Amino acid sequence: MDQFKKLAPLIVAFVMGVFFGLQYYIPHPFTDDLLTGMSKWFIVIGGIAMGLGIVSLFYSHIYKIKRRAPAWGFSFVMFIALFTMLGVGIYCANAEVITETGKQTIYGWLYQSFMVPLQSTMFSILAFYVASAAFRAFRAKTKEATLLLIAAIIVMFARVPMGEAIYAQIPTFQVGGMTIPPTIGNITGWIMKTINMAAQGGISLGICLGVIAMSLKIIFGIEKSYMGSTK
Amino acid sequence: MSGFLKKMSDLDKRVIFVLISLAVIIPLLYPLFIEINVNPEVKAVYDTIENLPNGSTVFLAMDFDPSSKPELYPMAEAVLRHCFRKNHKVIGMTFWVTGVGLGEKALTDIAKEYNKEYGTDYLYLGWKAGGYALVIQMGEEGIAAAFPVDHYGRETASMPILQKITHLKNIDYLVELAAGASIGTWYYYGKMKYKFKMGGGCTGVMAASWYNLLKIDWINGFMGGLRGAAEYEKLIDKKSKATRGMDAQSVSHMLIIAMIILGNIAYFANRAKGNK
Amino acid sequence: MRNYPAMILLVILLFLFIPISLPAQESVSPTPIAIAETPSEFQAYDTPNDCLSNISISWKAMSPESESIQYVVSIDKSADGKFEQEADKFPSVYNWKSDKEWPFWVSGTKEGYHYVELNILQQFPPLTQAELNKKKAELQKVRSEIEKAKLDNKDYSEANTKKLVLMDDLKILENKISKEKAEIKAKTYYFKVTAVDKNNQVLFTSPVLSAQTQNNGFNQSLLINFLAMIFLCATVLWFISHAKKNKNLFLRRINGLDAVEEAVGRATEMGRSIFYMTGITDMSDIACICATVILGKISEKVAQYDSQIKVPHRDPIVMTVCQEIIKEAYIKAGRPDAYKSDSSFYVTGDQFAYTAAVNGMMMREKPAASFLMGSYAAEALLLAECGATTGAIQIAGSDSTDQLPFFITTCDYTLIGEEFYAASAYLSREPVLVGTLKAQDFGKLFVLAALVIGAVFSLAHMPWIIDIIKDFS
Amino acid sequence: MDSTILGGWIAAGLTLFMFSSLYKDNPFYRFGEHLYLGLSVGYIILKVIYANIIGGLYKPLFEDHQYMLLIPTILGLSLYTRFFPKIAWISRITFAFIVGYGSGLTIPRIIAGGIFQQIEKIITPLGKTGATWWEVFSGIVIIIGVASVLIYFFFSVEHKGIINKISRVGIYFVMIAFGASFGYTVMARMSLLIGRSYDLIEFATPKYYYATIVLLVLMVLILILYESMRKKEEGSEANA
Repeated sequence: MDQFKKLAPLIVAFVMGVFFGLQYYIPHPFTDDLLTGMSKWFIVIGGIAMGLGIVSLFYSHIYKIKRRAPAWGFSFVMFIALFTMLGVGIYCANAEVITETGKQTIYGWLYQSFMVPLQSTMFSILAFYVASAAFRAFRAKTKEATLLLIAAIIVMFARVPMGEAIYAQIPTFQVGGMTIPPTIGNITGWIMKTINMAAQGGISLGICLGVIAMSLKIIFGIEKSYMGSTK
Repeated sequence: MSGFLKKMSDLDKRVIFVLISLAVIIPLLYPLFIEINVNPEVKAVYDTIENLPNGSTVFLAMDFDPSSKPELYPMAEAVLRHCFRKNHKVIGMTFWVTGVGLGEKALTDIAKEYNKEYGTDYLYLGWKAGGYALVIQMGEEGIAAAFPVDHYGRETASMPILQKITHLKNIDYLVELAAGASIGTWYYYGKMKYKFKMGGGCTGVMAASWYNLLKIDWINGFMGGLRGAAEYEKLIDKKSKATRGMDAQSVSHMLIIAMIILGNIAYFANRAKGNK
Repeated sequence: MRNYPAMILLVILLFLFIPISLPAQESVSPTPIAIAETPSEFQAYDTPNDCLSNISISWKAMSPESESIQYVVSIDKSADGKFEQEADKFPSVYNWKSDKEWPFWVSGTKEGYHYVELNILQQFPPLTQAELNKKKAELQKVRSEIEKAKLDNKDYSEANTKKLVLMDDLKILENKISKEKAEIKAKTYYFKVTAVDKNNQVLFTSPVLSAQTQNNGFNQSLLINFLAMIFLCATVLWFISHAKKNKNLFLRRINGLDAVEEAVGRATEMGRSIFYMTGITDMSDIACICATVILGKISEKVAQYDSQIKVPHRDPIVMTVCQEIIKEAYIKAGRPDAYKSDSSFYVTGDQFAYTAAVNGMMMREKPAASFLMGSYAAEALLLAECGATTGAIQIAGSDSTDQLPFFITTCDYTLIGEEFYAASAYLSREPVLVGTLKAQDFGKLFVLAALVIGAVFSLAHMPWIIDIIKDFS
Repeated sequence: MDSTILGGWIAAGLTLFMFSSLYKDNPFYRFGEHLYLGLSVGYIILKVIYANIIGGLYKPLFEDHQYMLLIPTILGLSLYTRFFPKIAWISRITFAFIVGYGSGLTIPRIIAGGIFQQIEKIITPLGKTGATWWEVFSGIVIIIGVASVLIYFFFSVEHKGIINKISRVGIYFVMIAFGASFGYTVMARMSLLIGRSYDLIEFATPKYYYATIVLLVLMVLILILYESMRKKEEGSEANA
């Protein structure tokens, strides 16, 4: 029995891996229906697995309330918010808007008034963090860091009207149909279309090989730590 | 001076946050109106509306919602100001249920500015489920058939604006402000069949892909992101939200560049002092 | 590195001159007619790379060709039939073989050849098709009745039974129709191509062609992709067996991974926790699997140093897998009792609510080290910058190329793309895993060679060579 | 106080709560964080019930008799064997099912979509008819960049001699590219903050009864009070 316990998942992973690896090359309609069928299956598995998440969340917060851990009051806030959203949602039958009239339901109002501002505010904090990260990280300590810093400054400078206006002051002259110095838009355009594409290309080619190697390790059961206990 | 440099190199990040918020809020309240040069694709939209004979009809599809309001709402206001100044009639509509309030606010605010009359000078159809089916219906059976009642529930068939402009083929120009992929719906089910001219505006992140739409002439011009809106505001020389937004972009970018340079000067100064 | 170049050249030559035999057909000599050069090389064969009921017909274009001269392709069930059924009619300037998205080893020479595809089932539709469509319409009507009844909550049980009966009828009909289709597909059909001028005067008739549809088991256009997969599998397996024999393979330093030991040690000294994030994707994504595998290696060190690891999650299944992995790591390190089951816990599925919660935890607990592994979206900078400001040593590893610039600027060490995938082999140093790194290197060498050779051919304006690495899916 | 005014006050309050985390962790941020956590989990549970369970499982299984859906149901339920150590190994079959599917599906698509398309995208512009010398030069620069980045990532080769020089070139390409894409996205991040600032300014107008200003002042006062109270507490603890 022990042998079966260890081998069963490996066999399942191997069979699934080989089958869905070869499915790509077989034009038979059956294999395509299987793909759409499989995505439906994962909707079901994902839905059922949600219970595990809820158990873990409730366990950690109820434990905090029972233990009167510091600031346990906030776990209460979390539960109240959770059950209000859930209750109102079920009351409005998961409809944010009444389809005929286009009128907003309470659930829709709750979503628009609470979730949208919270999400867009968290998103906009990125602007602050971009500035503090730039200030702290762009130090010309090494040759590479200097290149990073110069490229960032050029692109930032070129993207805004003030940058364009300042750059336009530099006199340009024609050399054989080419204006020297080229407009700042062309410079950043060239950096993004050539240097950036080359680096992204090189990195993603490497990633592809890494992904293939990792997938093969999983299918052939060489990498099986995702299954945890081998006892 | 060296005290200042010392403090500069490991500046408390909260000072940076305060500076960034000032760099954004001040230009929004007191704009600097920094010159912006206009790109040809934005000028094309402006010229189309400018060259339409006075009193023609522009259909404004505002397919966006609060998440992309900063970039697309100023475009709606700028296009509406331009249309009302040219006494064009405007019909507004949206595919995004979450953005129906924004469209209504833009239309009523700007209409009040040019004291236009609802029903004769402008009309807001609002939102209705149906997607491309609505476009087909507006083309085949007519706008009043697709939207028997407008956003406010008033009956549309009797409205003066829809007497002459009954079907999609009668409109002179369609402006599609898109946060998603609804331009495809307006092209395949609208422009391809009823041959009206089409232009529009999109978020900054989509701007690159909309250049191909220009090449395969789905659209004759478009505004890309906040910058596109600011360029249009310059064209109708009514600098408002987008231009202030671009000022804030300029100031905040220059602030970050300045801080990086100062940080490096401080770094090198301390290092020089360090190994002296 | 000595025997690599020879092997690569051999493999590339193999690819260039693969003796792929085109499907065998007989070609017939043309009958002379007034036109300067009559159409020739008529071929009719089953359309490759599909399991539909399609027959392809191709022939060399005649000259002159113009809008006014039309080709008519007619079909018949027997060789000496009257060929009245017109399958396709088009002006002779259209329908070229070069429009077809096929590599050269499937299409043969493309320039100057006409190409037409006929669907046998459309030419001779099965009889029960009409009945099937009627039944489907009926079922749709009953379904909408049930929906309406549900809305104004009237009783719809009677309509429901009607629906189930209809569904059973549909099943029977579907079996019947698929049998009929198989019969139709199994027969051989006969084709004739005639060139007619404006007033339907026949200028030229082709000899009778015949062909039969087959289900192609393999999509030939993807041949190179298939060979590449087999080649990479063989490389990986060969290097793994090779690695078992000689253990000490050289691996260059990746400073991000050397810092793991230091980070975990620091956490123990300061008595503070370690945060580990597995990214935005779920268990079916390789980046997430790789993140959980690295978690296994790192939690072994955490167990040895008796430190404390926290893994907040967005996906319940990834959370369960990580609980299993951490428990196993503690057992392997010989400290099963120190394992705390709540070290891997669920936070929320929403991207920014997760970020707000994790940032809050980091600000309050001020972790000594934080690991950001896997794929990330916009929240990468939020998590990394907040971790940086709480003073933690940050090691990131990701394959999201558009978030790597933010990891580079905010984290102490960043594993870029492939380094992230190599991390598990590096940390465990098991010969088998190190073997796969050698395979990846070999793969890179191969990609490099393909790139350079492709560039040379492309510069020399020989585009047909690019078919080899084109994606025809 | 119709719903838009109330909506304005809520939006302004929540925005200021979340921005307060920039100052430091404080009760307002903690409140906003837990509120957002609860709302988002409630929202997800709702979607799971209506889309996954009812839409994806109950309707097709019981109304349309798609009995094949019993298999994923069993696989999903098997995850709950985690709570019974003796039979916990069954859940690993579901892990293997998902992980195997992901690995198998990826390989051919990564070869086609990743490797082949990437190489094709790099080499086709070189052969474009009528390509100007500048385009060919840029094409060659791209090939040099990609080649040197690939060589930088070699694991089993010591970085010395010619290999070291090439990988240095590779790293320079990577650094310029990362610096450029960092600078490129600053504008997009800034426009998010500009959007929030517009809303905050709008909520500070008389129409919304100066919501932003009132809430900001209140928050600052409460924080000052909270800080001094905590200091007094620490002070008394220290000498107690």
